[in-house]
Amino acid sequence: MDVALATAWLRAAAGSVTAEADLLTRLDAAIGDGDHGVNMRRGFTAVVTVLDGTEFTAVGDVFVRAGATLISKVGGASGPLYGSAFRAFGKALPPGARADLPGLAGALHAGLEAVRKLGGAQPGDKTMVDAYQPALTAFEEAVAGGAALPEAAAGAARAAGDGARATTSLTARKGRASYLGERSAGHQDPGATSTWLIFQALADVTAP
Amino acid sequence: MDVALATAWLRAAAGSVTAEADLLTRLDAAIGDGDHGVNMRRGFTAVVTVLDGTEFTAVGDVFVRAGATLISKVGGASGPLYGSAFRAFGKALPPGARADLPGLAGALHAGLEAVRKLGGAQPGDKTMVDAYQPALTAFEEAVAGGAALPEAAAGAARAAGDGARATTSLTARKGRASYLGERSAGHQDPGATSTWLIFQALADVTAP
Amino acid sequence: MKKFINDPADVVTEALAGLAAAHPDLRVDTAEQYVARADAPRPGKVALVSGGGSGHEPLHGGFVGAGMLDAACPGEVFTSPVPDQILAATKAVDGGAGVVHVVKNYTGDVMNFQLAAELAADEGIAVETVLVDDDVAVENSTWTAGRRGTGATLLVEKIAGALAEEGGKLGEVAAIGREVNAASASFAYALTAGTTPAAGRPGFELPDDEIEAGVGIHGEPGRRRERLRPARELVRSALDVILEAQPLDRGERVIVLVNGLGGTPLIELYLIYGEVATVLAERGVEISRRLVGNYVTSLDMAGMSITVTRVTDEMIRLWDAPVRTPGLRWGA
Amino acid sequence: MKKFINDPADVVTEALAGLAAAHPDLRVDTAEQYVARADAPRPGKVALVSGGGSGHEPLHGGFVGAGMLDAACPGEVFTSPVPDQILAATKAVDGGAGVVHVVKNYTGDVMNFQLAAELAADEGIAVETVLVDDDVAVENSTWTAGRRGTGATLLVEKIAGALAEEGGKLGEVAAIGREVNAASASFAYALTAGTTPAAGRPGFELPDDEIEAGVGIHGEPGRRRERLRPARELVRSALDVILEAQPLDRGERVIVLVNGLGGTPLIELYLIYGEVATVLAERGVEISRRLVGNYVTSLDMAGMSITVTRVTDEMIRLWDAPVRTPGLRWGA
Ligand SMILES: Nc1ncnc2c1ncn2[C@@H]1O[C@H](COP(=O)(O)OP(=O)(O)O)[C@@H](O)[C@H]1O
Ligand SMILES: Nc1ncnc2c1ncn2[C@@H]1O[C@H](COP(=O)(O)OP(=O)(O)O)[C@@H](O)[C@H]1O
Ligand SMILES: [Mg+2]
Ligand SMILES: [Mg+2]
Ligand SMILES: [Mg+2]
Ligand SMILES: [Mg+2]
Repeated sequence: MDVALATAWLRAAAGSVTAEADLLTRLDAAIGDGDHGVNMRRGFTAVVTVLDGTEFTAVGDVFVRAGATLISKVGGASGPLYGSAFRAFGKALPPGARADLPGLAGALHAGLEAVRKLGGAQPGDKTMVDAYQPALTAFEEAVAGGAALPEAAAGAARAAGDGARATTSLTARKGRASYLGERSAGHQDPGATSTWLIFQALADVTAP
Repeated sequence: MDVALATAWLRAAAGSVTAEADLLTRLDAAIGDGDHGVNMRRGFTAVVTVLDGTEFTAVGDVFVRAGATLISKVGGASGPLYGSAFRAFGKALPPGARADLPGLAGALHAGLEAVRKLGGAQPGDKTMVDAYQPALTAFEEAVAGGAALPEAAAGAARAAGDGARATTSLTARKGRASYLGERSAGHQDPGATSTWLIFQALADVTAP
Repeated sequence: MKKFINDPADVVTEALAGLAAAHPDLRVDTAEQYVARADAPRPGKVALVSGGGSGHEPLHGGFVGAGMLDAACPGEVFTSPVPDQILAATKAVDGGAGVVHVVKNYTGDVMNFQLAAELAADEGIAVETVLVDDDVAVENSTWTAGRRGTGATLLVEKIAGALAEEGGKLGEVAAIGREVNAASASFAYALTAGTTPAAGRPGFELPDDEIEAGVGIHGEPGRRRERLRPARELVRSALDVILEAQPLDRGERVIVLVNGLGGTPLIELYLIYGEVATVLAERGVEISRRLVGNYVTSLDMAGMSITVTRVTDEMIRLWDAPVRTPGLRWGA
Repeated sequence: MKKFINDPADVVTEALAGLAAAHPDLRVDTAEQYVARADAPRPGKVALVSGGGSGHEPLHGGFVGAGMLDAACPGEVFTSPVPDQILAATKAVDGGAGVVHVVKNYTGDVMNFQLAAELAADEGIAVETVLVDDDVAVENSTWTAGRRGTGATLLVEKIAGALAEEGGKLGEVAAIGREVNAASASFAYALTAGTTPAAGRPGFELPDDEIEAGVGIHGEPGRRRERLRPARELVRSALDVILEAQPLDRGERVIVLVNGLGGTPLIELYLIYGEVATVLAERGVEISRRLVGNYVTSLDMAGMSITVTRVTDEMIRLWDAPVRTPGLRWGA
């Protein structure tokens, strides 16, 4: 992954969370406070503005800046979580203009660790972790199996989507949805859904 | 009219405004503040309680007490207006246990005068006057024509009903409905409607 | 209808019981149905009594206390109080210096207060009536019951109440009350109608993109129905009507009340106040004091009114004087 | 959606502009998006900073002023503020004696305040965090994000703010804030959901005879849906939950907050307070102080919460101390 691909990914993610803002908000209205779509749109719009105004030489910097921007602009639970994830992801990438596949896998792992450290969520708690964790596993397995980036990204996106859909039956134990107790079951988690959109954006921009 | 008929009339009026409280309130909601039915029910329920607890010897006293009770219990515009009307009506009745037809006609006239003096409404202003005035005229004409009470009361009730219905096309110039300006046209006046109910109650209790 | 009540018939008395329990400074007579300062009557002090239908809280019961009203008479919801109530309150707070009745201009309120004032006069109490009729959505002509009393009532009660507190005479207290009213103009918009406990349904129904312009505080529809427009435009339209009725020269000073009708959140009221401040600044009018909140309400109606009162130094001084009531409090 | 706004995206900034125009005592930084006392920083005084999503007004911006908060950071509607904002406010009001962050226990608020506190520490500012988690509708277990912060926030800010005003040290101010929180329990019912400007439709839909029990202040549904019952029964149920979480012996003293969620009229809130007073009197609990009104709201949600805080002499003394903010004012 080089700087061009990195910015293309984030722009695609921005387009996707903007296009799906209503869906994310509706999912959040059901078990949260109905702002996830607006939050993500605001954050990624700011990210695009930063990308427009900045020349990057190191690929990691793209994500570090994106993460910092999300932390500054989003608020809520998702701002610090996604912001920390992207920052950790960017910092874990090898220095320089390009990252190879194992480097990407390692950085994705660091991103998830940041989310888990800040939010304390376990898989099964009905959060973005439930999309991120399977996506990471799929990505790592694909890389281990010798796949190229398009294939690994496609597998990660598929796994994220499956993971997001699987949150529907879960009872939330983190975030606002946990206040609903068992009433949270039956609804798909908004954060897991936006995580899927972000992985899908990577799959889209790398697709041959 | 004797004390028994006087109390019967007021009880019938009480029954009728109670039965039609929803209608009166709905009419008032359209062009006023939606309390006329509740006001009338509260007032006449109190009148019945007073009647239950009092022995009357003079027929006029029945109405003076009823009027005072309405003033004390109703509030709003209709409380002082109906209260003053009944008080004036009672005071204008000849002293003693019974009133004859010309005495009744004169007292009805005094009642209307009280309403007009307190409220300042003219016929055509879309108020209770638009039911009361034609009812009075019909009653007076019937009496002048030699009719007995049942017939005079029936004529007055018919005229009050026609007058109440005719308020629909009027634009209000008194009371809350006047705030609506031309938007008040197209709705029947609640106070004119309750005036009709009261005249109808007299027709019902005197009907042969 | 969804309300936190027990029986619709008991709402007013039960709310009064709650008010009594909450405010030891107040004496609530639940039999006669009035709210008075616990320290009334205050010998030699002109007393202020107001009242009107319930459903406009904190008006009037929430404005009873030092520096404002001596007593308030709450009627049934949206129904003016009865003369007995007003007379009882008037007698309870009369300190021998006379009583000012602050009456909002509605047919029912005017007639019931008038009957009470006559009865009080019979008992030797000097009563002056200050009629409040600030709502310029209604034309003041022989074709209507006249302008309604709305937001300016708060200003009349505060400013006249302060003068009474510092020893003003009956005529003076009534006079400044009338001056404040004459210097005030108000206009309101409603987004939804309120629901009275007795009726159980909203006073009117509005489509999702329409509002009522020139509404009162009793759930009656307004002068006309309009499209919902941005707050900025609504404020300009309201101020056009207000300033036509009450022209203001550059450099004149005003008190502004941006008042919620009960169901409109504070965030919107502050947004509106920002627009009002912008427009008045353009016109060179100085906002000396202001109040933003739900003060003269119409149950749960979503809506707001703007009141502009041209003020003198004396009015500002009296506005700033200490007040200690459940609904308005400063300096004490 | 019917609201007095211009563009949903501008509601928070435009409302802040209105707040700034309305309150010369406050300094509103619209770029950094915080509200501070105009006289901040006050050298040697511990500063209190709070914040959270917008839509809960007067919380928090309306509680900035002498005797309460030094600054508030409003986020977007129902969205916690960002660390930059919190850091800017913290730096703006730090008078060298340290800063207390009053944080309602929501995942987003906790994380954003935590990031800000770390950044402030990097700049040499001593920050203590008081976490408010009084809402006993949520069980405090590893299975949830923990109890939410609701009505008790007002009590924490008032009482800790008073101690800071009279010279309390950083540790003392934080300690009394934590004590107040630990002594508080709240429970809420909603009749309708509020509508955020961005979403444009209510957070949830309720049939005409159903309510949400145990709701928060962000439009999220509650623990369960119930039939609408008389206010008397709802109050008893709420107090049962509150007193189970926070048992009170006969003779103990409390401050009670009967809080409207934004769309519930005052007449209902007083009716509810009357019921609360009756139940607590039966249990021999003494209500030393109380507050009835819309203080910790959820936009236009029709609903109410009850907060009961067990108090000491010291807490009552600090509660009674002068406060001068747009939303809460007495003795000044
Ligand atoms: N502790 C946590 N760990 C991981 N993800 C979380 C946590 N808490 C919340 N989330 C995620 O954040 C999403 C909600 O984000 P958003 O609506 O933007 O913030 P808020 O809940 O503050 O309104 C949830 O759907 C969930 O996926
Ligand atoms: N000035 C007036 N003269 C005669 N009748 C009037 C006058 N003002 C109002 N009314 C009558 O009173 C009725 C309304 O009564 P009600 O609803 O009980 O009182 P309010 O208008 O105070 O709520 C109107 O329908 C009208 O008939
Ligand atoms: Mg959310
Ligand atoms: Mg009426
Ligand atoms: Mg009425
Ligand atoms: Mg949020």
